[in-house]
Amino acid sequence: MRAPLSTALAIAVGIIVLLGAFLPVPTLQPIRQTLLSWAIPVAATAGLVAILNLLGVHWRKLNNPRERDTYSILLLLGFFATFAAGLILGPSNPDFQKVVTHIQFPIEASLMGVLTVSLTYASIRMFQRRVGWMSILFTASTVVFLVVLSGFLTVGESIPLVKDLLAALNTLPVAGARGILLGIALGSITTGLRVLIGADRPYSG
Amino acid sequence: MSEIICPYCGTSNSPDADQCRSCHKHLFVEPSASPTPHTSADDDWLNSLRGDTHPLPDDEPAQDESPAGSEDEIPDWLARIRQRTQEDTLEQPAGEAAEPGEELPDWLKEIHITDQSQTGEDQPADQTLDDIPLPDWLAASASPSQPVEDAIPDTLQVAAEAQAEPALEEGDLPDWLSALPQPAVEEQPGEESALTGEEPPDWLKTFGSYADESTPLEETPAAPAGDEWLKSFESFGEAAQSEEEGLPLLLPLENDQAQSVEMPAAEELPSDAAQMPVPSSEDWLASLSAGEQTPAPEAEVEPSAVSGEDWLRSFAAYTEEALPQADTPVPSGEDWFKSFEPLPVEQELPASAAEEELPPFEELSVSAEMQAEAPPFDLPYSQEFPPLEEMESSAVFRVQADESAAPEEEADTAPFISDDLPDWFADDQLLDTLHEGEKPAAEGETSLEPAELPGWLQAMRPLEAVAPGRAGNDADQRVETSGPLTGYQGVLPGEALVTQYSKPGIYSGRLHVLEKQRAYASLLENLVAEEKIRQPAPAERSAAPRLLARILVSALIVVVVLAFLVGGFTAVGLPGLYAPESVSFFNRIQALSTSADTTAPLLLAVDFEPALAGEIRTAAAPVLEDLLSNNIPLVILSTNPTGAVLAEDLLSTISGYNPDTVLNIGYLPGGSSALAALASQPRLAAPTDRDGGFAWDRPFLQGITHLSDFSAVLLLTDNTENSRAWVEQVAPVLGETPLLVIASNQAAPMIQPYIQSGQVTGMLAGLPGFAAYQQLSGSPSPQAGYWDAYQAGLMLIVVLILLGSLFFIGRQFSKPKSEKRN
Amino acid sequence: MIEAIIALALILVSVGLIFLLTLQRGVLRTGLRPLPAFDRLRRAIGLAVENGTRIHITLGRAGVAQSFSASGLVGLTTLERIARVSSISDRPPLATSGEGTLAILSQDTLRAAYRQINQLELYNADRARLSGATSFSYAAGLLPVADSENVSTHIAVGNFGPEIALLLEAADLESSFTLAASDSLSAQAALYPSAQETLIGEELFAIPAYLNAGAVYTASLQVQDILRWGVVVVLIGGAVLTLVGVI
Amino acid sequence: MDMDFIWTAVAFFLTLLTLSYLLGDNPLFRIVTYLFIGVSAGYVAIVLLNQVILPRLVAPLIFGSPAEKLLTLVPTLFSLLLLFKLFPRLTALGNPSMAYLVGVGAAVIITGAISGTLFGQIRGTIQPFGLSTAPDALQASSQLIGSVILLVGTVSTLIYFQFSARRKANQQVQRAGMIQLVAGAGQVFLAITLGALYAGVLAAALTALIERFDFLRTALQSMLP
Repeated sequence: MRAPLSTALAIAVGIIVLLGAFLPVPTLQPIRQTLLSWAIPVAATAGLVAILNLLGVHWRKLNNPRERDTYSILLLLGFFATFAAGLILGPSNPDFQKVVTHIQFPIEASLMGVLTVSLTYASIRMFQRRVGWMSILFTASTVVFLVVLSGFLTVGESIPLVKDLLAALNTLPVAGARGILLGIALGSITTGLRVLIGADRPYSG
Repeated sequence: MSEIICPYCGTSNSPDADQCRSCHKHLFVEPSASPTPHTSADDDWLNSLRGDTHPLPDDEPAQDESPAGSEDEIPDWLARIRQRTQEDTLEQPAGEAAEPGEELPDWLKEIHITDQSQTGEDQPADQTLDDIPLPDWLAASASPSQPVEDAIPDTLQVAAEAQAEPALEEGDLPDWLSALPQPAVEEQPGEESALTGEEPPDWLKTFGSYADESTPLEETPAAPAGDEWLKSFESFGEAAQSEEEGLPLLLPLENDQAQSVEMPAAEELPSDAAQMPVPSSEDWLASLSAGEQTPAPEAEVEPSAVSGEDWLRSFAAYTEEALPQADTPVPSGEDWFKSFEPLPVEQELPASAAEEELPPFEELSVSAEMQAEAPPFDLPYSQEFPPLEEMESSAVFRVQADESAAPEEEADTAPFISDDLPDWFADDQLLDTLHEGEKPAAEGETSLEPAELPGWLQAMRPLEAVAPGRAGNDADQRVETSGPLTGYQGVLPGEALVTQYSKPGIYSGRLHVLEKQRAYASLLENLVAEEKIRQPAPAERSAAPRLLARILVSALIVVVVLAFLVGGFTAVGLPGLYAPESVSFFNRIQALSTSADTTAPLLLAVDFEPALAGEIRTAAAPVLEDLLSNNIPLVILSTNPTGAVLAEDLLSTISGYNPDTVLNIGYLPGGSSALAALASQPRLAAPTDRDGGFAWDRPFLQGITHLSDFSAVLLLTDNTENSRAWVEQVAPVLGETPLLVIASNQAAPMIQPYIQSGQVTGMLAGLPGFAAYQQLSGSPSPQAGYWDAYQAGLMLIVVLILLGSLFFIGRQFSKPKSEKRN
Repeated sequence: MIEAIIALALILVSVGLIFLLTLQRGVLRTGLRPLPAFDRLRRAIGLAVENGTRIHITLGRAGVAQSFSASGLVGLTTLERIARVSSISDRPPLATSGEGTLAILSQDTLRAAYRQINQLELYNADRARLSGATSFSYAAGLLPVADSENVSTHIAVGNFGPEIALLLEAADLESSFTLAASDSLSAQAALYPSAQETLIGEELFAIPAYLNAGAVYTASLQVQDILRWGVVVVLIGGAVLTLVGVI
Repeated sequence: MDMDFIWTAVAFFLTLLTLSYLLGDNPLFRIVTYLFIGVSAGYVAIVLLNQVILPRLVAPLIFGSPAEKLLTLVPTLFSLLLLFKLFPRLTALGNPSMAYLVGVGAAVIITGAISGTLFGQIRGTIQPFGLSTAPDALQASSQLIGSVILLVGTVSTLIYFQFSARRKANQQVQRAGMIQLVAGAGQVFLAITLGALYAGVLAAALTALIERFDFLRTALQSMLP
């Protein structure tokens, strides 16, 4: 078997944390807590390692004569500038926080705004790809709920039965969402169990 | 023959190609390939041979040979040949040539020994300890009168020895493949030396018989031809019913060179024909249609070498009948020539042969006959279905094996039919030839009565004493159940087996092109064609129109939004109806802000990305204002790195913000495991504030040990997963503490189920929720323009989606079905 | 307390069933219902290998230690499967992710896949990379992949937000094949019209089984079905009992 | 003021350049994209260092009590092992750390799915059937109708996903007719749900767009004299 040590570790840790959540054994609780709290800095280190990896990739892209990606220099510059500023000023420094409020926020919010067009256009073109009654139903539902969200129906209480209509309308997606949630929960359970029985070993590189 | 499969690398080549385009080896040696070397090499080689040759010693010399022998010594003529062949075969990769030398299957070594001794008879007797098998072999050839029956027991014994070998060989398949050219090497010199070496006419006759048995090797096409042959058979109609009728048809095709090439081939014909005439006829048909030619000089070689009157007589007598087969020896000539290529490497061989255990010298020397049978007999067994080229070479020995060891075949074949047959075997020509080999035989036996033997064939009778007849009888007894070898035997006598093994490259190429490969090729073509047909589907939608349409949509949305945002247009107005969750949210907040006990802090879980900060900040501002105005302590905690900053930025914009009543724990890494930890032990999970100081010593946190001690948990979230994580991990431990959510519109529908299930107490969703809260709290109307632009924008999107959808649906239905499918 | 017992029982039963159905494949004489999306995926993979173009798998932005990281794990299995299938391609697959642990795991997965087919030399750590550290920088980092890395097939399996639609739109402009599956519902909604093939909700967890990743995946899918019916029974039974006032 | 002006200008131009993607991909947008990835990575790295690594690993190891040091030793070891992931040859040394994370993650997945979603949703579906809470018959009946719709929707959606199916004689794998029927209903609910979610996403995106335009407007006003 690949990576026996790692597999044993994953299974052991997983079972302890799992049992700690359900078994009312007092000794298990603190162990579970400790294991959970240990995971956090380790995950953070993994994040740092991955970021270093990202930088490495773009550094190589920059120096790759065959498919040189000159934009990568901007990425590297952006990173090192931010990182240096963070080291010098500290993360809670108001000036450093401008990185979030005046660089990330504008860009991300704008990307989200761009998504308006992307999604609108995608739903228009959907029928170019596939025409099925589910697509038609999907579009109809989209349109209806856009109208609901726009608040046209809720303007004043003048329109009769609107309240009941809205209540019914709001129930429908809940039903489907619940079904999907339950299904995803079932899938998550089996997926998690596959890890706990050592069938899935993504860590066995 | 649309293509020729390279026997070395399996690449398909155009029919007119003489070299494989991938491995650059000769598909078959044509005069065009390298004419001069052929002629010169042949002649010189022959001269040298003649020069070197002395009357071949009978059994005696063979037995007298002394053990002390230097394997490295090479006959000078052989050396000369090497030089030439090296020059001739430059394209032969050195590495490839070297390979065989390194590790050769035993049988190969034996053959080589044979070759050594055969070709080097002039050398001092003391030279060849390892050559023992050969002199015996020659002796055997020298005493044809020796009844085969005598040989059988010995052959039995040797066969028994041979049993071990397949297992031993199975490992070295690659070596076999690399050693392919070798066998050819061994065979021809063997013959030559025999030819040149022995004068006595009786011997010559028997040699003739050997020649016969060896020449059929070149006729492999016959058996493998299976189906093809059947076709040709039917196509010929009556012509194919008997040789006589068949041959005239074939006559026009023969070429003089081929005709003159090898009478042995002609002589052998009867015995061959007796067993399976039609295949053999078909074989040369096939080879003829390939339009292959033999270098004339090479063709002359053997007849001249074999200087026997009856030879010539038979030649004179049977030229006509021989024609059909006449061309088949040609390849043998080629093989023979080709076979010299690897020689240079083989000087080690005797050495390696010496290392391996040979039968004790006495045993060998005692019975020349046995040994005569032995090496040949070994070969077929010691190799587990070697590649065709290989078999071709070993076939000369195989013949005898089949003759004498016929009874053992059943038992002996068993080991060969192992599951771990080499890959090349599994799907390669050989397997096919094995199976196909049966058909012609079956056909042949039924269609041709022994009585129908043509006159010239009768003349060959004596030969039958040595060979095929008996094998044929054995064949009758055998059942075609125990695997490939039986496939041969049940169908054909020795010759049949023998004929499996020659001219693989050209032949297999044709056979497969005609049958399977063409089918596969066409299949593949269809597949590829299908792909090709479908390719255009995406291709036909070029990006340009899509870009234009997208830009158009963008322009429309931007214009409308700006018009309502900046232009001051007003839409319908604010909602008068509120979602129940918004109402319960409002009620909870009111309850909190008006409650007497304001010491219990509120946990503000900030979990939104900057992307949706705009929406959430807008919705959360009035709520936070209400909370702060009542001095409710806030503990800010974020499950994403930017949340804390955004929250602080948001709070700083709100009037009544007092940093003393706000603790910003900051980023809580670890996702839902962190939330799980937080749910059970907040102090352990989030010990410090975002400046690194200890968080829980604040006065308003004194009484807080669990999340349920908070007055409420207010979650600002923009995505369904984090809200799920919060609800799943945190809600269970909250008890009476309400979980309130301010969510982006995109997350709201997914939080609905949790509201229904009571895990979430109340929610404000996006701008509508914000508007509702504003209305409920009776505070001033939302930011001017936002709500109008929002409503207008949504309406525009609705219209666009409806129009676009209708357009494309209409186009889909107007399309013909075929297009739809693509 | 009762819930804890039920939960433990559920877990034990599920584990037992997974083992049973993995070892005794014939127990349930059922097959998997056809999902057209997988036919198209297989064809796309085949085409990519044939044309020597790249297959891009993006695994989302949910860290493995998160409760909604199941989709990420499924994505990793998919990656391993596809890495094996397309190992003969001129261009090995490319894996991107939006979270550190996932990025490292994708590297491990690729490495494991190549090691198992004895082609470790094909492994290149740059082919399994973090494309961005936050949700939107992750999505933004995917945009260049769509048009600069000679990708013909994009497979988005994991947890992401609607921002993934940006990648799909860019891929659509390149006329690449896109298959998307996510456990995030808002993402699913955004993907449904954007991707050429969308796996809705639970279908995400069926990917390994439909890609013949192994018996255990088929088994766990069957267990999923068994649990599903259990849930259905509990729902209906509970509803009836509540209605008549027993509960 | 001056700094604020500069920052506002930066935000303004970044917004403008990003919105240029409305007209399709272009170099300006590329510039912003790469810059954005770099900056956000830098920020995340700083946050991870300052708010996770330092307080949870370094600080306890240096200033912590022996017990704390002992407790911190394990995650420190795991973290150090992870660093080997940076070196292709030694990458396998980091596997135990990843295994640890995956193990914890698996447990958290199962816990969340069972106690959070499974139980929560089942309870949420069943509870409305308790009509005793309804004030009057009319309320009760409407509540019952709503609950039944919810139940049907949930169940049919669940069944829609059913993967196992019987093999027909013609080797076709197909679900039983009844299940097909229910699955059809489930598909209807699915389509409605996805449509609702899609509308929500569109609304959120539109709100963001509006907010950006509003920002552009205010920024322009503040920057222009």
